[in-house]
Amino acid sequence: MAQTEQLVQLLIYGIQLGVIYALIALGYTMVYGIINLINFAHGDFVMIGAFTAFFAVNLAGVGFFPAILAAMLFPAVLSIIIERLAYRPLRDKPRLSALITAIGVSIFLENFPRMVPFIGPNFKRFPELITMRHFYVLGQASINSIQISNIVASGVLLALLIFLVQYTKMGRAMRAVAYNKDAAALMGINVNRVISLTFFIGAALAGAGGVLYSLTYPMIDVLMGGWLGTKAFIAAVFGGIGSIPGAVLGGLLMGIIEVFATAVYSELGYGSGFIVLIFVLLFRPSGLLGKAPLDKV
Amino acid sequence: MRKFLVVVGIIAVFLCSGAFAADEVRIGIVLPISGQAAMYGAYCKTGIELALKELAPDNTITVGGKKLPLTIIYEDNENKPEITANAYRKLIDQDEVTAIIGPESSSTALAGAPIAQSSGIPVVTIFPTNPKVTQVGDYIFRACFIDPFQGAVMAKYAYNDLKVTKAAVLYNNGNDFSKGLTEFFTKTFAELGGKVVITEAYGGSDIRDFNAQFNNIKASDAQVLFMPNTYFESGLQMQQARSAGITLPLIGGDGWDTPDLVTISNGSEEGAAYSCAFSHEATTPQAQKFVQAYRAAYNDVPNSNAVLSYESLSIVYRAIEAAGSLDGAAIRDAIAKTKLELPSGVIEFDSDRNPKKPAVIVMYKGGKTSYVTTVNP
Amino acid sequence: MKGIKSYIPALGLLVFYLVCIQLRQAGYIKNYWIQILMFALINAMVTLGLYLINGITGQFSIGQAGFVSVGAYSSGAVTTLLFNFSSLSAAAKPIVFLLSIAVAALVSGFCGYLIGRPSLRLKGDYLAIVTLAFGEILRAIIRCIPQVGGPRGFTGLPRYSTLGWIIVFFGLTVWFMRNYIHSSFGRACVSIREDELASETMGIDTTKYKVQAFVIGATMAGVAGALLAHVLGFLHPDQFNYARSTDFLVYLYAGGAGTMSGAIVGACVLTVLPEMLRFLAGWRLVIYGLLLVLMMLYRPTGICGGREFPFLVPRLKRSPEAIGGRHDE
Amino acid sequence: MTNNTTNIANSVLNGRLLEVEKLGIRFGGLQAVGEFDLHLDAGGLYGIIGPNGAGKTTVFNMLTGIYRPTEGRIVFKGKEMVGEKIHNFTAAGVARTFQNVRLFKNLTVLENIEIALHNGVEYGLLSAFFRSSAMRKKEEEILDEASALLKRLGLLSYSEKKASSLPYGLQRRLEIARALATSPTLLLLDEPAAGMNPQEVDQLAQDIRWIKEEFGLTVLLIEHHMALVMEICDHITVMNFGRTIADGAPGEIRNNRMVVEAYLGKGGKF
Repeated sequence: MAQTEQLVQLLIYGIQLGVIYALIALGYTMVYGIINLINFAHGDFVMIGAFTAFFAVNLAGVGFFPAILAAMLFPAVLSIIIERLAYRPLRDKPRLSALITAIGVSIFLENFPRMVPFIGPNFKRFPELITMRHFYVLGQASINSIQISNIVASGVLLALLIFLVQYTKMGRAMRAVAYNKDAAALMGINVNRVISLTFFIGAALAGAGGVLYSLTYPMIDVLMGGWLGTKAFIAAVFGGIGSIPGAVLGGLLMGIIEVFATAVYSELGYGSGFIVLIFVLLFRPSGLLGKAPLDKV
Repeated sequence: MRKFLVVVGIIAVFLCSGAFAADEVRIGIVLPISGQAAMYGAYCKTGIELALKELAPDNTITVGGKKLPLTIIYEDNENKPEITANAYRKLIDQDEVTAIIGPESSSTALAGAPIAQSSGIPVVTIFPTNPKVTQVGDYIFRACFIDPFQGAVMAKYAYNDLKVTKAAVLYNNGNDFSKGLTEFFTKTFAELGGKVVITEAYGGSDIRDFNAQFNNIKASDAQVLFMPNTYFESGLQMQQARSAGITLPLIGGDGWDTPDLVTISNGSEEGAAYSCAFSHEATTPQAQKFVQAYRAAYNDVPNSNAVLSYESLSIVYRAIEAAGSLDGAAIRDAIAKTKLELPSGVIEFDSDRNPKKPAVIVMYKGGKTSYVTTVNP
Repeated sequence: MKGIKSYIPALGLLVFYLVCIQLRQAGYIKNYWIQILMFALINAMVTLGLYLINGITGQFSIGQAGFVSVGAYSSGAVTTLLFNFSSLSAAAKPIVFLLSIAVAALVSGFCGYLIGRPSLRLKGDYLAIVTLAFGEILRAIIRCIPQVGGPRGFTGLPRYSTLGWIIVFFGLTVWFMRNYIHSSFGRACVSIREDELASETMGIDTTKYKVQAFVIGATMAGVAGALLAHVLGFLHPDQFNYARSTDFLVYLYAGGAGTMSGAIVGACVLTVLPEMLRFLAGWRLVIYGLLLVLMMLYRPTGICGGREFPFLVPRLKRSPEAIGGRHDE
Repeated sequence: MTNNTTNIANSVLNGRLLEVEKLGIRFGGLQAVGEFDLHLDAGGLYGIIGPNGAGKTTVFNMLTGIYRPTEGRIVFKGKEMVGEKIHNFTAAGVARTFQNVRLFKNLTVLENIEIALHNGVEYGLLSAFFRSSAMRKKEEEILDEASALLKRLGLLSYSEKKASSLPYGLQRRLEIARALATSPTLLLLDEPAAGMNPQEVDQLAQDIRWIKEEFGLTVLLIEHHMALVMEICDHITVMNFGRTIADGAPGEIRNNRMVVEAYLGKGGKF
């Protein structure tokens, strides 16, 4: 392959990975933006989403759209319950108590399904929901149907999210709560509802991310969310945590950098992503699109 | 203060709970029951249970003419070195086991083995392929083959049978097994006159995207691709390699030896060959008996973990009987003298406490493995 | 009288050690529990280091396992690669062992500086991510060093750390930590946590103290790592991954991030707890996760709830002239 | 930090304590403060007034190193200070309070003061680790010094209380005490009377005068409360839209038409 074809091919691979990071990073960023909590259990909703789709397809025989819908709904509802039981009582407590609770929730979510007989610790193959086809874009560089569906699905979800946040009443309420919870409450906004909704949306995006991830890398297991979640969290911070465009940009760049770094030197491939991250943060301490916190004197 | 006393009381109860009847044989099994390697633990458990059912259906063992009750104690090590050290300590000090079987990987075996060695408790580790494990001391044995042997086996297979001289390697540089096989494959392949033209790595089992690596491998002039990785990593890798347009023959190690690989690779494993200790097509009566019993019990084909665990327990059980006492040194010597007909052949240990057994090379054909050849050490 | 009083904690530790040893000799305590105690104290040391960075100085580091790995590997390199430990004379062993700990302290302290110095512009979660990334980079680098075994693990380390060594270093860590916190430097760190700008306007060079906290915290983790290396006799890079860092974070906040007692008790309880839950087999981590959530819900300030053991607070006497009776003006 | 030493330090200086010339700062494209001049003599009591958003606090932030001015110079005790770090301003003798009290809220009153005494600490890190006798002696001195200061400001009986538990007025007083603990020669007070009732303001006026004399300070304050400023300041600078619109003695300011307009619009009257 010629040089440019190679580059284009790597770029496609990078974007394929990046859009998934971006979807999961969005959930982190939204929850963080609203209640300043790093939801360590967020990655596990990716796993739950993937398993939901897995069972929906294998047991009910549904297709791509119902599967992804189920995979968004179930984790979303579950996350509202978890928020209600585990995070809400701690909202006025030190921020880090909620963080430790989130770690506990994550340990639980990763280990409980392992003990459920029909899930278990084993890897499972994710069903093929989209027929694999290759389209040549430039010489031998190709893009396949799964990559296209990832990009399209992420794009649609992102557009929906932006519409929801920017142009609906609920979105306005969310932005108000993110800006100042107490003032928003005084304005008659039901803060609890807004927070629940944020968790709902975040987990739904994670569930969708889980489906897309599992379509691309068709293998699922109960621990798949851990490291993926961490990567997405890093992507969110990289882009500027709390910022929706930041999460998208951060996720995409993470994916692309990772793929290119691996192509250049695979022994340190995944470490090099971190090195780039550190350098970016040193020059832009609030991430790529994050706003520097104004210390009002 | 009252709370404090309660806590102290609870701890005291735990501390004192180690008292056991003396005329009982206890064997400790250390496996990853939770954590990332839990599925291996589950497979190992099937092998242990099957062996137990055959050897001691009434849960007894005859030692020196006396029939003693046998207790199997499972301990979880989460596939972590520190937890393995704790599990070993618990089994040795609190449960006062006679022998230990497991763990399943090199990095955990290396943390546990020194404890058993210094306590004089014989150990048969299940699947640690790093040569250093049994070098810890004379109480430490293993049921599997070591990296240098298996790496060499695959290098010879590639050079002599596939008749290729240029190889590519994709390995997990976070995994000791993968790294070990890569090292010895590269070495032997070069000694034979071939050359590893490209070595690509990835940083751990969490990685699921190998496209960048395959992009480089595709651009190289390799004639065979060696992927000495775990079955789930390789299952994905086979798919991605084929999807990226790589048509090279694929070869691997016994990490591939489980029927689960096919469920993940989904057809892309066709023609891929690997080395392992045991082919379920093997015609020896022991092997056939084992495969049938396994199928009857679990409705599945046994994988390497199950076979090796089955053999580990058999070796230990027979050695305790042969030693005729519960003395650690006597059992150790009995294990060293093992000569047993087991599913993967007649098992004997060499002076480094590694089993002397041949490797078989099998190939995936139509979703099933089929026997290709046997390579002797 | 006052002189004797200040030695009570050290004496208590000595008595504790002797009791443990006696009980073990008499067979009441198994080596198993001694080993868990050793791990608990080592974890407590690491958590104390994290306490200085997160609890006292108010920074947010989540890469503590990285510093532990640096200490563990560098001390292992000294005893195993530089000296052939097992061939040393009995008199030389403790010297080489101490040397290896000193090297571990220096190297990990330097790593603390390396990560602390440039990243102090970063606040909160951005700093957290950099520390996390740093730990992962260290892990990736260790994998590429064949001398220490790379991904196959570092084998053959002498198992030289005993409960005695660990208690000595634990005692020293606690003592140094207590003294540091209750000095002008410690107060400077606390003021950074409370209000960085106000602290700066009080004439405190906040950058300096943040770096100092990082270096001291990393050094403690490094020393603990050196001890750990010589308990296990084996090291693997994945022992020190991001999940391990999270463990230390959990120890700290579950114990109560506000006090040293919290850090120590949190590390000890949560090291012992999973071992006590062994009878649950596969359900162990499920229950552990639940317990963690319940504990934070019903005791969000941690196990110690912000209380400090009295001997961890040094007392000073106010001279009577300064106070001059209780009346103001 | 006793009375005598600070008095001596000031008397040595004879002349201008602080010279600020053509000070200005831009945030992005916005000129927040420009062409700002200020000359303070040792021992004086100065005030800056101006409507909200006039740039008063911005000036304070530049005078304490929090903001770095984009133009102009700050010479304190003959030394150019622009570009110095905040703590170096403090070390040079500039102390301040904040408009919205910034105490170390979760710490005790005593600890708040002890932290501010940081620069007087001479022992090293090793002494701290080993809690050497020299270190303990110094710590006892710090404790005494802090207690003495609290006593002088009438806060001693609160010394073990959490700072946030103090009533608002006392929190303000504690913030001043904390600033004094850094041994300043120049004390900047940012709206010290904010949120106080008339009696409290009267008390504050007395306090400020007393502190200035007692500690031998130069005081510069920002205030909205016109009566207070007019009552206690020797010299007043009036700002609006980031510029100086007038300065002089209180009497001159009171009659300055521009000042009246800035505050009350045209036709207004104090």
